[in-house]
Amino acid sequence: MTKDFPDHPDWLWSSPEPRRSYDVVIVGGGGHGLATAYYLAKNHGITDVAVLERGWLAGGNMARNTTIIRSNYLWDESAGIYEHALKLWEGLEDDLGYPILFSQRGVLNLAHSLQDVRESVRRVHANRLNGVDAEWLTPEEVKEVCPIVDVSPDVRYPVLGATYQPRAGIAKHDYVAWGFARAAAAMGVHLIENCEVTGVEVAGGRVQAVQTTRGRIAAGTVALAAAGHSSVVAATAGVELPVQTHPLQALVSELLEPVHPTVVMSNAVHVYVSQAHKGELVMGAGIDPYNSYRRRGAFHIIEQQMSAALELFPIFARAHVLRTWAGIVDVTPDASPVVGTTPVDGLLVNCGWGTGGFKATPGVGWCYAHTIAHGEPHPLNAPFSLERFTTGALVDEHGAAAVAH
Amino acid sequence: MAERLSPPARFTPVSSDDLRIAEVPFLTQINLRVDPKSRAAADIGLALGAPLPTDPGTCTSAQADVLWMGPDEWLVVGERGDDPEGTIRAAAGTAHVGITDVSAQRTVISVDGPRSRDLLAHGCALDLHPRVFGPGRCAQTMLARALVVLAATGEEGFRVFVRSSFAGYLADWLLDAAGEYLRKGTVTSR
Amino acid sequence: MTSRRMAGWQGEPVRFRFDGRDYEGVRGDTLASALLANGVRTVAASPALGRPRGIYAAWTEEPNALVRYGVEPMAQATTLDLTEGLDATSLRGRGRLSEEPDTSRYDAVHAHCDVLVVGAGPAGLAAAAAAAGTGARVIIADDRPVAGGSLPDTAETVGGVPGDEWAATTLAELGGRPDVRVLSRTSVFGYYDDNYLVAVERRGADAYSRERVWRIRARQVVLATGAHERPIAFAGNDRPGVMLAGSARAYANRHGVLPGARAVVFTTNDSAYAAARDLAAAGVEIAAIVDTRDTAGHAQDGTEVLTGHVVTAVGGDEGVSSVTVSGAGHVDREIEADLLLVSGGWNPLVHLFSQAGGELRHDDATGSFVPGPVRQAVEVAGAARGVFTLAGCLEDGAAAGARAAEAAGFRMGDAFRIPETPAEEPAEPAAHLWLVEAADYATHFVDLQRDVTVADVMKATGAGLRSVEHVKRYTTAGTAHDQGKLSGVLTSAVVGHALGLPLADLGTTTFRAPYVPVGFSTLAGRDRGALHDPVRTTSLHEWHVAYGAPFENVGQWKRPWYYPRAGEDMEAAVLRECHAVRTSVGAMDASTLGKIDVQGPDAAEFLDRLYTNMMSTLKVGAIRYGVMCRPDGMVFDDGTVIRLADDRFLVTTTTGNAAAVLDWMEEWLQTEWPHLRVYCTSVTEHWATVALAGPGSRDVLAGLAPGLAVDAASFPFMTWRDTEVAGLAARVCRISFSGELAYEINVNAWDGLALWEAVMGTGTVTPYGTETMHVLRAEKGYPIVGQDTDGTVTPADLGMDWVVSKKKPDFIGKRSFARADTSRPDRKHLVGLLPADPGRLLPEGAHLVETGTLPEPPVPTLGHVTSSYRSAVLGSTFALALVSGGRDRMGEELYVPLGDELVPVTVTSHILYDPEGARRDG
Amino acid sequence: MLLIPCPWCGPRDEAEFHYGGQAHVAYPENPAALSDEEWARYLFFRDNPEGRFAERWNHTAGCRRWFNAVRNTATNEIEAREVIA
Ligand SMILES: Cc1cc2nc3c(=O)[nH]c(=O)nc-3n(C[C@H](O)[C@H](O)[C@H](O)COP(=O)(O)OP(=O)(O)OC[C@H]3O[C@@H](n4cnc5c(N)ncnc54)[C@H](O)[C@@H]3O)c2cc1C
Ligand SMILES: NC(=O)c1ccc[n+]([C@@H]2O[C@H](COP(=O)([O-])OP(=O)(O)OC[C@H]3O[C@@H](n4cnc5c(N)ncnc54)[C@H](O)[C@@H]3O)[C@@H](O)[C@H]2O)c1
Ligand SMILES: Cc1cc2nc3c(=O)[nH]c(=O)nc-3n(C[C@H](O)[C@H](O)[C@H](O)COP(=O)(O)O)c2cc1C
Ligand SMILES: [Zn+2]
Repeated sequence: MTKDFPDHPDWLWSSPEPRRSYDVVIVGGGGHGLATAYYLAKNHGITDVAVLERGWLAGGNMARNTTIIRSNYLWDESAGIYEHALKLWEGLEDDLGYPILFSQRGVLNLAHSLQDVRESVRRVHANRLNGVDAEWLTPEEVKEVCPIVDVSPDVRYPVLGATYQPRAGIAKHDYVAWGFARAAAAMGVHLIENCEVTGVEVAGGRVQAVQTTRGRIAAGTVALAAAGHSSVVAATAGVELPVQTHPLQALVSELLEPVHPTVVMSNAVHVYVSQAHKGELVMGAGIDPYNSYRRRGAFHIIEQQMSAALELFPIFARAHVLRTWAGIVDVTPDASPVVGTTPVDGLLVNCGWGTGGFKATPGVGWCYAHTIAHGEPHPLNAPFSLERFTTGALVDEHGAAAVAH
Repeated sequence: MAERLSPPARFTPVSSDDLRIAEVPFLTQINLRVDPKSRAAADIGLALGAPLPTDPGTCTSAQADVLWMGPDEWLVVGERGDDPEGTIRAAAGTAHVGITDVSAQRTVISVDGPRSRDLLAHGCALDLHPRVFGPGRCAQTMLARALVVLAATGEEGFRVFVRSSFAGYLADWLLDAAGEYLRKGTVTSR
Repeated sequence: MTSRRMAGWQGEPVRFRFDGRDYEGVRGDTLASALLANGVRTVAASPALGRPRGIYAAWTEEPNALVRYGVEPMAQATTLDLTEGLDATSLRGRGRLSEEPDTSRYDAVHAHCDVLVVGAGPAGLAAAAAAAGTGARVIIADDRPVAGGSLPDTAETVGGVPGDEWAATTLAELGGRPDVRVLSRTSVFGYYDDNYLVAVERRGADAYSRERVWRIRARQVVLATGAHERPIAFAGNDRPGVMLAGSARAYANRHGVLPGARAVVFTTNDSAYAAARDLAAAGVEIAAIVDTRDTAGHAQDGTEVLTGHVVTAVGGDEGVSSVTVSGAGHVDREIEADLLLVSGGWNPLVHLFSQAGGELRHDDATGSFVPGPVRQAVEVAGAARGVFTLAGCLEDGAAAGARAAEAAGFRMGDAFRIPETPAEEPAEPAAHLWLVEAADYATHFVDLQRDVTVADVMKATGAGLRSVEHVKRYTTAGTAHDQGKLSGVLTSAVVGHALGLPLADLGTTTFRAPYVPVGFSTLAGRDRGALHDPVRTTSLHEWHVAYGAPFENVGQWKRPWYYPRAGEDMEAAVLRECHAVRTSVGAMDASTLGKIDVQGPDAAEFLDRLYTNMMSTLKVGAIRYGVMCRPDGMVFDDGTVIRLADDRFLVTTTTGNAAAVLDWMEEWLQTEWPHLRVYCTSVTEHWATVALAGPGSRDVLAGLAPGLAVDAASFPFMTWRDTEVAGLAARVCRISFSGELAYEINVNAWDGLALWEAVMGTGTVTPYGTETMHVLRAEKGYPIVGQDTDGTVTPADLGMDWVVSKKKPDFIGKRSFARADTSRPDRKHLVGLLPADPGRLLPEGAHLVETGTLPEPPVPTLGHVTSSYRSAVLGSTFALALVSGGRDRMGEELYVPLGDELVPVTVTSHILYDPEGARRDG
Repeated sequence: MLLIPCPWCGPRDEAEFHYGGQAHVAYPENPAALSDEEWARYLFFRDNPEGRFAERWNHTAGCRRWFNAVRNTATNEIEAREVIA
């Protein structure tokens, strides 16, 4: 097997039989569920915890995302939680004792119109006030950071500049999940695969247990971390979520010798691409417009993606698409997550990360564990309550056109 | 007074044994909205010389070409200088109809010849097989990345109605795609 | 080097280079067959371990022989046509992108059919012939250059003639039918919902397009894609000289190439005996057949068969030199050989079926995964569903083709007559062996292309992994260029072995498009460069180009940004244009504004519901500015509304929102208010619009429109007139986006250029672009939706309470104004900013803070600069900004942090110029 | 590329349509009478089932008509559709 990679540990996790009751049941063994379990054990000493996963561990969006990590979000609330996550990423490999190949190679967000430029500069200034490293680069500077981007004026939507976050980057998604899983399992958390939660039992306004394909499991707290399936699980407890589920596609090329030193994202031309550690170009494609739980998108979206990619990167012309796939993502009206309490006592929710929750994994795990342990939100996730839809205090990363990945 | 100009004026007609592409500018076009079951619809049909086509995707041709655009919407196309608007207004009287002159909204590109279907198939997802989309058929659809109204004018002839702001794009696209079918006996003329 | 071409094999010579050395092959070769013919055994080093690797297979399943050539970063030597002068270099796992531009053209075609047949082997040809006989429209696609699927590999006869001949004739006949399309060298690589399939046709460097994507919508699909031979994991199974038995047979029969001189055959089933026979006939010495079963198949007389044996070691570093075989109760034997042919049975090619949503079923008889239930309209025929005899495949294909045609509505026409095939020997049941057990699994390779061994798989299962998906990701097996065509099921089987679970329970990893790698530029097709996204232009575009205007991209539109004169930079040009409008007269192309004709008895009522202000009270002949909100109360669009008649309005929208506003109107009309009698029609491009602005505009208009009374009393602000301008039928609106006396002249778009030229012909009018328009409107505090708003801004935030009707019981967005957050006093308001230093231009997007020294982050922001310009008329720079509680901060000093500096600014009204509106009447 | 059956134009490629989300969510009779919670529900909360889903489509590149369809979000199969009258 590819030997230019650090070796995996010889032990990852075991597969215990589920017990009949836990203090905390986490529904969904993706990155968020696993990180939450880890910080519950580590920060709060809560280890009577089960993470229930309907399929194979971290086989949902965690296995499917383009691994972009950055914290240069527009609004203070977003910057707060993503920057917290980024700081955790910076120490995560040591913390977990697992090579997660976190590579701070920087992220460029390209601007292609005067309106893009305004929004980008706005974000750079907001980021600086929030202590997030951010720069505005001219096209020439873009070329220095990423020589293969075509910054000439004669493309359909020329590059007018870019925001740059040097501390941003990518990590190896599976290793991140396995690192959290291993560390949580080592502290006594039960990781239970092939265990689908089919119902949440509520009595007297309080959560009692979950029904699963492996039997009923009682729980003091049930914490959802089911990403695209959040609505389905929450509905069994009578809780409605402002979330719609859509396929989001990605693709990889064959392994190539290094050509792409950083991460490039373009909202207007719809490209985001990096070259992963092995050498494959990893590229995100668009979101399919309709609700669907199929982990597959439509092909014309890939075709458009390729046309967009070649506008910016003519050198990719003869690269090949090796594999395409999709995850199903949970999209909220304001493109910001929902993390906090629900009208049901003991039922907590973490969802709505849509196209961009990988980067938040350690940050949200940290805050969600706090919320579970204290029964109320951590200050960093307090703005991301369900109530904001009633008051109107949205954290509108959509409206502000900041990119969500 | 300066001469009238159609936006894709830079578009040079091309023709070969297999394919002919040219612009047909300055046609009169009226967008007509009316309840197909209404008296006004019948009267308008009478005035235009043929009932308004109510089968989706069909067109009739009498005093003007009438293209089905939707269940209560038609595009009435006359030759340059025709006045179907007057005819329609007179027939509709005071009934609730929508009559809008959209003559300059779209221009028309004609695509003719044995390879016309092959050319359009590069950018149009409709099944253009003669059994499915023969003379008398029309459709609003996409051609490449432009919205068009496509009408089959003959066994191997089509009219492509395209919004004038997209006409330059579409002309470029058509010429690029047509290259393959223009090798035999190509003539370009102004 | 010795030629390994069969004696007497004819072919036109083709010269080529490989890794810097010159060779010769023949036309019809692949690079792989030509290399083998030249005796080249080692064609690559393995990616991680650097082990020598040889050609292992003969088509798309090849894991080892990857090369790059020209601008192509990675290709399989086994599928690459040998062409004169080909200069290829071997790869070690990774390709290299070329700096040379790819000058080829690519395109796509949509196609429709009643029956799509994938695969032109015996099953596919029979299916296509049977379907075509009914009159159904048929497409048959096959990825190979030559018809017949595996027939040319096996040299079997069909209908008494060689299989390839039969196939060529059958395909030619099919191609001659009017409603059949034959696509060769075409790989169907994706199978999507509603029987939508995508294929790539390799048309060649000389074709108009090098590669073409076929987008096929099929009513019925027949998958006749054949099967891949299965490898077996044993020690040293990656040595050059180890090859799939059927592939070696293909090299002999298809290309007249002998991949070795003396071969050991290692098999679990009968198919390798046929391969051995063909190779022997071609001149390869068969040293022994090593059969894992206790009963031998039908070997050629004189061939030694070792039943109940397996291969336990392979000798030779650079390539096979000997093979060690073991069998229970026998002493190990080392057999000299330079070729080791392997057959572990056959895996039906279920990729497309699985992509179609079909479920796979494990078939114990063949030891493979075969098609199970599926919801789409698809049939699977031949080896692709585990039928492994020629006669069976022909029959199966014909039946599937007929069924598919019938399901598409076609009754039997001329029936397809199944051709005769030679009687086949009764087959012995196959054994299912994936792995030769050993103490050490370090050289038992499961994925040659990723250097994954059985030891790696066992490390994964040892670490606690129980899912094949985990093992795939832990080991990377199946993730390379070949996408595990050979290694996928093998990996599952090894996991099963390690965990003691049946293969049937473990299943496979997910099959995903594309079935074969497809080039980025192939998929981009024609949508590149100027055709990447439509460029929209107005009818005045050519003039703007001729006058040297740089263009601003606004959505898909190109809008003239400014018109620099010789020696002017943008700043100078814009100051000059602004000055002209404020002191004299300027003209702008405003044609891109969206225009919607709204007609019907309920049109006024309809607009009352959409706009925040009242439109029903507008008089015919008059114009009103209006704002639309989304139901959440945030500003969505703005523009003017012209009342043309009691029952008719013309609504204008922003350039970027024209389509969205029309869709918005239709949505409400059709889905909520179908009882309203209103029709909406886009007329955006029917009209060309020229904005004439400045104190001199009245005189210019008067000169061009002698029939029009232009004095302020006859033609007041916010009214319109139909008249002739420059002899053209025109509608003139007296509206202003600059605060100056101004008119918008609308004419039929065909007349746009004539109007513009007439305006310019007066000699007094300065053309101005979007930048000047922006400055002028900002001086007057007019917001631009999308620039000064961002989807979080209400009309009240913009200081536009006056545009929000208090009288109407409801309009879209109204309810949201009463929510807690929308009525917060500290919401961000649109205000003006004047920098203390009047020469200092604030960057748009800069933020505002309260204090003159910057605390440690995070620093709460008060808001940001939305628009910022130099103003000739104000003699200063100025900005618009959204500032928390801004209207209560008039006169306050705030700070804009720029780098290390805190730039002081004063908060002012957002209306900085002519707040009394004295200038609009001239 | 789904094949979506426009009630008027017949089956057309998905790319010709605009998705309108859940069907049968009526604009409230009297928004002013709703509580903030009820209004939020109208604004932001929509069903999101895995399975049968009644939803709206607009044939934007064709006849511009809105219609309703029932699609299974687990398989993407459209089971029924209706004209909005
Ligand atoms: C193609 C793609 C690209 C992306 N790119 C990026 C990116 O570049 N950067 C970024 O930050 N984010 C990105 N994202 C988003 C990111 O992947 C997600 O936001 C994030 O992974 C969500 O959290 P998670 O890891 O816990 O989700 P998941 O990994 O999806 O975890 C949820 C888990 O819940 C399980 N589950 C669901 N229902 C049940 C049930 N009833 N019982 C038990 N278990 C259940 C699921 O099987 C799943 O494993 C991308 C997403 C996709 C699909
Ligand atoms: N003796 C055995 O055990 C054994 C095993 C397998 C096959 N066979 C023989 O092989 C033959 C099988 O006939 P068949 O018609 O089923 O298959 P085939 O292998 O003859 O033909 C399939 C064709 O489809 C092509 N193809 C595969 N995937 C494709 C794709 N995605 N796009 C385009 N083309 C694609 C293949 O390259 C091939 O040309 C029979 O003669 C059978 O006897 C024998
Ligand atoms: C960052 C990243 C890199 C990947 N690289 C490869 C790769 O090199 N080869 C490959 O076959 N798949 C690669 N994949 C895709 C996976 O094989 C797989 O498609 C994805 O995890 C979704 O799972 P599924 O296709 O099994 O549903 C990659 C995925 C991600 C997220
Ligand atoms: Zn329609």
